[in-house]
Amino acid sequence: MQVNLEKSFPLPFPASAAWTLLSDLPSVAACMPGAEITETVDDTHFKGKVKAKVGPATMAFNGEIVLKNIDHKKREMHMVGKGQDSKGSSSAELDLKAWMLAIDANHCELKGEAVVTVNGKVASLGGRLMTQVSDQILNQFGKNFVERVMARESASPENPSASGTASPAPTAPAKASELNGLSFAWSVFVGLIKGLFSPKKPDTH
Amino acid sequence: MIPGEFEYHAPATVDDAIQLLAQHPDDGKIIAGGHSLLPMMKLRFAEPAHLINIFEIPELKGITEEGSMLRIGAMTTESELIRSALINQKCPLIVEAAKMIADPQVRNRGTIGGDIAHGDPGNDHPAVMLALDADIVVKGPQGERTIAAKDFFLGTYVTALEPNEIITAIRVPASTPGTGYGFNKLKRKTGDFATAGATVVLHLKGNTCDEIRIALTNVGPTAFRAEAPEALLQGREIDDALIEQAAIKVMESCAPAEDLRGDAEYKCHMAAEMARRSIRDALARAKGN
Amino acid sequence: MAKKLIAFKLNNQPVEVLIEARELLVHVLREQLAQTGTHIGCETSHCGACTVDFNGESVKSCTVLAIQANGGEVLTVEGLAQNGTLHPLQEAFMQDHGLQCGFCTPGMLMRSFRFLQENPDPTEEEIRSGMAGNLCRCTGYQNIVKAVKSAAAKMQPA
Amino acid sequence: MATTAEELDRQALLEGIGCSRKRKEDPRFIQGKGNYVDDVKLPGMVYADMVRSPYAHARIKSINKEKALALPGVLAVLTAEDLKPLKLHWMPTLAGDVQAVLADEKVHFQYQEVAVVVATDRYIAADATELVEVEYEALPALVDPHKALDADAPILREDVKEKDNVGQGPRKHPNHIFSWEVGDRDTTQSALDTAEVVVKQDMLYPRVHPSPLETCGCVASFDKVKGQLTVYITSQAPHIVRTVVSILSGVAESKIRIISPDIGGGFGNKVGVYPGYVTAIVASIVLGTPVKWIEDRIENISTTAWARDYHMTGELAADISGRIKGLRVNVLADHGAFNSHAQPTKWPAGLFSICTGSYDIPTAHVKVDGVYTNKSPGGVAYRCSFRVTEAVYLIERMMDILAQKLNIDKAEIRRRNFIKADAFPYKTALGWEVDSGNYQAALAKVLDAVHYDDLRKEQAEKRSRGELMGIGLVTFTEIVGAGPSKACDVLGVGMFESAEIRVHPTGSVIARMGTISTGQAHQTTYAQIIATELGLPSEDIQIEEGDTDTAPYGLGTYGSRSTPVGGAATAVAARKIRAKAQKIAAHLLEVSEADLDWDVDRFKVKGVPGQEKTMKEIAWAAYNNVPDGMEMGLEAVDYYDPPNFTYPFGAYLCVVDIDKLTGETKVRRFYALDDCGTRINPMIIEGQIHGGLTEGFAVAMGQEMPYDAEGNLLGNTFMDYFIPTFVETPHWETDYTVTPSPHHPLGAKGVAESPHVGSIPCFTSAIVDAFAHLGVTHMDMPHSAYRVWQKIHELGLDKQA
Repeated sequence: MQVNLEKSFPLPFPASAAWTLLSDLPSVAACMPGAEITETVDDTHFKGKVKAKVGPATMAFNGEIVLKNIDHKKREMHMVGKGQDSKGSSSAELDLKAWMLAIDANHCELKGEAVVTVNGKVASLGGRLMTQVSDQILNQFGKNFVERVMARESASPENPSASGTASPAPTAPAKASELNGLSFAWSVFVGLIKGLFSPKKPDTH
Repeated sequence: MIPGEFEYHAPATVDDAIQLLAQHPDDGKIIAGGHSLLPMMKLRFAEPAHLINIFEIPELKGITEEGSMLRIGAMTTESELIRSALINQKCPLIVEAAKMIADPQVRNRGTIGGDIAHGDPGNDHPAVMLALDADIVVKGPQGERTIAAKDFFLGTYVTALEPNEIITAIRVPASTPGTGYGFNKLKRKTGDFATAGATVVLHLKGNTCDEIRIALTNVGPTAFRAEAPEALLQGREIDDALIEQAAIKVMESCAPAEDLRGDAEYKCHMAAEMARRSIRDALARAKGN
Repeated sequence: MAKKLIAFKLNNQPVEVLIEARELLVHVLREQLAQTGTHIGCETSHCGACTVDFNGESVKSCTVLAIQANGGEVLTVEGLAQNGTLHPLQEAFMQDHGLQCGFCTPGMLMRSFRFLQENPDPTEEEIRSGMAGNLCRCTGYQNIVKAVKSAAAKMQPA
Repeated sequence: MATTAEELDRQALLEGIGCSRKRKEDPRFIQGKGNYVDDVKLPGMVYADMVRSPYAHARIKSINKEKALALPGVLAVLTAEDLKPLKLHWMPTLAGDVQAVLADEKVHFQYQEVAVVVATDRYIAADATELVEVEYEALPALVDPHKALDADAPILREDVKEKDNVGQGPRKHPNHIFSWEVGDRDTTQSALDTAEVVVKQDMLYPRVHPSPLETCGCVASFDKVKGQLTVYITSQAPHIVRTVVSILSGVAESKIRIISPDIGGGFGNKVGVYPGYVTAIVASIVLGTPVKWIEDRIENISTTAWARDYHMTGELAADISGRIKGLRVNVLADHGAFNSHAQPTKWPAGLFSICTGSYDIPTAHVKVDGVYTNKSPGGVAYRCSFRVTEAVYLIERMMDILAQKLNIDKAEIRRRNFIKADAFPYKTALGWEVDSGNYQAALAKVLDAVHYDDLRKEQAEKRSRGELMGIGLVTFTEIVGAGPSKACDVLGVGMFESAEIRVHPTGSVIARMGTISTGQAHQTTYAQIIATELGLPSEDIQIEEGDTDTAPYGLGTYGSRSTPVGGAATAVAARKIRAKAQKIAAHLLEVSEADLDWDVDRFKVKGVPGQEKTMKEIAWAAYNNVPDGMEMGLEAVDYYDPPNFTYPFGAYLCVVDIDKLTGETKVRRFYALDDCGTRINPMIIEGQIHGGLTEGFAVAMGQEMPYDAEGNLLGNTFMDYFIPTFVETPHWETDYTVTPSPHHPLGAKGVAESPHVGSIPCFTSAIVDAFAHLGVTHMDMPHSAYRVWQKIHELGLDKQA
């Protein structure tokens, strides 16, 4: 089954700064909850694994990531990751197009279009929750991405807002973690993203 | 359908259970009645290495009155809720909801604490807890804390419960004069999750609704309060026209995912219809109280 | 994984059995204790074919771990007849044609056995909701309702 | 025929035909002493479990068994490569195609069998399935049968890509299986061209699964020393299984023993031969130890045989008075990945051409095209005779649609088109000879019983208030009892049925049949037939079936064939015994045979009161005092090849109320009148009807097997797949008329499937009727609240004041 999601995460940084992170696939992968690049085959091909923990359920996928396209000018990237779960009973694919949209000199948005395709047992039995879970995982990704950019930028000497101030040492980049492990911060984040994307309004005649 | 291997623990006390959970932070899992977790384990979606059974812990059982509140032990089963004279008298909404959950055998094992902790948007107690403005009492290595229901449900399978904590009890206010409730759940058949559900608790002062909570089931990533229709009805004399306006606002607040139960449009409409019915039921009961 | 010895009462007889923690009660009853009357139909706690009486309540034994039965009391369909006399429900199921292929029957009997103790004089509607956790593909339920009702009448104290 | 009180008393003691005898099967079932396949435990038995494909369509790049084999307790992991040397990696299907036993290079549907693991217990086997590493290359899945024959459709079956025939005639595309046509194309075309009125409707009969409460499974036990194979199996056709296993394995049929013990419901799901059975047998032969394979519910719904999936277009030509002039039907049949549907071999669309129904239709034409898709293989009769449910649904929907078009009441349009009671036997335009019927009488009785006119008045009132009430009506004709061997065979074996009856010296009886009960209580009802025929009490008659070592060869129980064919064989075998008994009686009474009258349980000398021999006395004499030249003993065998099918019929009426705001349907009333000819056990008939109606309700109101675009089956547990509980199931009212079959020895026709076949279009008729005043003519199943609400919403009926 397939879930189509559109995402948008605002960042208080210039698009160019955020693009640095988005154009580095291993960093992007590290923002994906539970994901990890295990092998760089070449510039556009990687091997990796994802351990998705959703409530009591855990699934581990091993697979490949292909960077289909990267356009530094337009600040666009397109990657496809696909894998099979270690038990051989399910498979998942994430087709992600992401780009940085400049809002003004100091603000941008991370925009994303994701198509999540799952096959096997997880599609047959988990369909009821697939949209919501995919949505949450992508939100977590967005949150991790934002945090990483923030951490990087506030640590960066070129960043005018960071340099020369006595701000405390930047927090370490958020560890790409399993979904459930971050619930303490979740409510805050839910507040942050509320209203930024709203579900399709039903026809209410 | 056979679960993977695990080590089984049956702690005698909550503290023992918390200690076990601390010892197995990554691969320990609490089991209550098991009717959500065991099927997931049999499908091999969940494979905890340590299963900590709290179903039998005596301190997690029992229903008591604490002033104007009722304290329900987390391991109280749905059947025990239905049978409880105290709950029937002081908080009949819970009885009505419990009766609509699954089937008799499952209700003998399913617990209110398990239903809440699981974080499934299709579970029924979360909306009931939201509508009742309940408190969830949890305990961890740092001791006990109380989380308001409105702060508890964060997403699909995501709650404010820390991985090292256990729900020990639920505290709900006993019903007062002028309070009415409504619980309506549309389901395809016995044993199914709600296609959409709406729980309403309101209070009338004279004919004016001075307090109302509308909580929805299975039309978002988690159970949630529909604040816009609440705001609309709060402080008003509720009539059919107002209920209709509220129903539209209920619909607008929903963000359901399509599944075999229906598409988003259907579910939004059903949430609205369940809300209409629950508001009407609640009004009638409040007037009768 | 090390096996554990558990002990419980099965049909009023003490039994001991060595099990893995993950073994389901229904498997232990059927395979280790040779009580094959309890059946497996859906494995997701929907069909009720595996219903047994556990500590005075109906449960679906496909969704209970055997280890949870340690120290408890389990009654299966094999224990329903007493001293060679059939339970009134067993008689009623035969009399009212409450079974066909027989696969759901043990679960139906065990659930109705407990249900009639919870509600000794049920209406048809109460029987239907009280038995809602048990599926039957053959009978259309109508004769099962009839059987439970007639058994209830027979079991009423005179 | 018994007439006097004394005769009636003696007759009652027999508990024969017409008696609501209590079931002989019940004592074991109510005490938990049934013996189902999963209850079988043999010494040294080990367990098989399947590794299955997560993909609907993929190429298998590699399979690595090492980790699985390293798990303690794992005895074997078998793949197609292992079966190849035995030529068992593919097996023939009943329809002339082949089906992969274990996926050979490609998988063609989600959950397809890829490897089988055998281990010392079922827990280890389950663990090991996760350790078998299979590498796949996903291929585009073909899910929509309407796209199967597109030029750019993915080719599914590379193994038969080049073949111009896969067993059921020429084909026109690699994804095409067959085209089958019957009837007169030209006269039908001209009827449609010249008719005053034509109605046309597309309709989908969705794919549904019979889901008996017991899943499929087997215990295979190969005795290396004796070279004998014994298989306990959930099969509705054990003798056919033996033949197939013999052909596949090369083991002589006499060295194979197939036992169908107690079966926990079949409904068509247990007709086929499945990869699980074959691999368990192979594993037992390889390992020399008994192997048990029991599927779980997910496997049952996802991989073993389903029913229907007929995409139908009906066209009716009629005159302005509603008199039908012709019928044309085109069907696209989705057969899944392998053509393993279970029909009599020469009938690629089963008996679908019974679709002219209860009506006198002068000309008709039917065309059915079967195609492959990336879905599980199947296409069985789910509680119906072969494709008859689809046929009845088609014609009954078309009748309603025609009535609506002409603004004629749906009861009246049926009356105007019925085959008249005096027109039987009636030859249909598509070639069937309907044996007997009285449709007018059946319909009239139902309409009277429910006060039809009052219902219509009530409906008119409700409509004026904006409420949705629907009245469904169906007058169906079934075709059951396959079948005359000139028309029907399975793998070349004619579809006869058999009975072997042996009367012991003391007058008790053992009888064995080639059928197998899956809940129909053959032990009870066959004994009743013999009791009436032989005048011996049912209580003393032991019935055995299901063991191929002892039972005579039979084709099994499906398509309502037990009573029409097996019951006939039983009656005829009993009559052979009675004929011999008459000779013995004549000998004992020293009269000629012609001087004897049969009287309930004895032969009496005509006109000489007191000169008589009871059947019990004759039985004793059969073993010590027979006429010169006669063999001793009292037994007979009959292989009954029916001269025709039987044609049960019925009239059903359904009343529904629909909640406009949720789409929920309440079946307020369902009145089912069935005519199955002679009634052998009314209690059991009524029970069968309740069950059939309930399964019909399930199909009409909620069952479906939804596949997503990638070919994943969504909803393959009882959480999603609709099995109604006590709460959802309506209360049923039953009634009957009796129109015996003229060619059946007992006049019986078969009954268990009629209520399923008849009720499904009746529910649709009622639901559509609730919207008929708004111009709605058809709605596809399932009529779930969601789908009904969509119609309500589309029509704007849910608008709040």
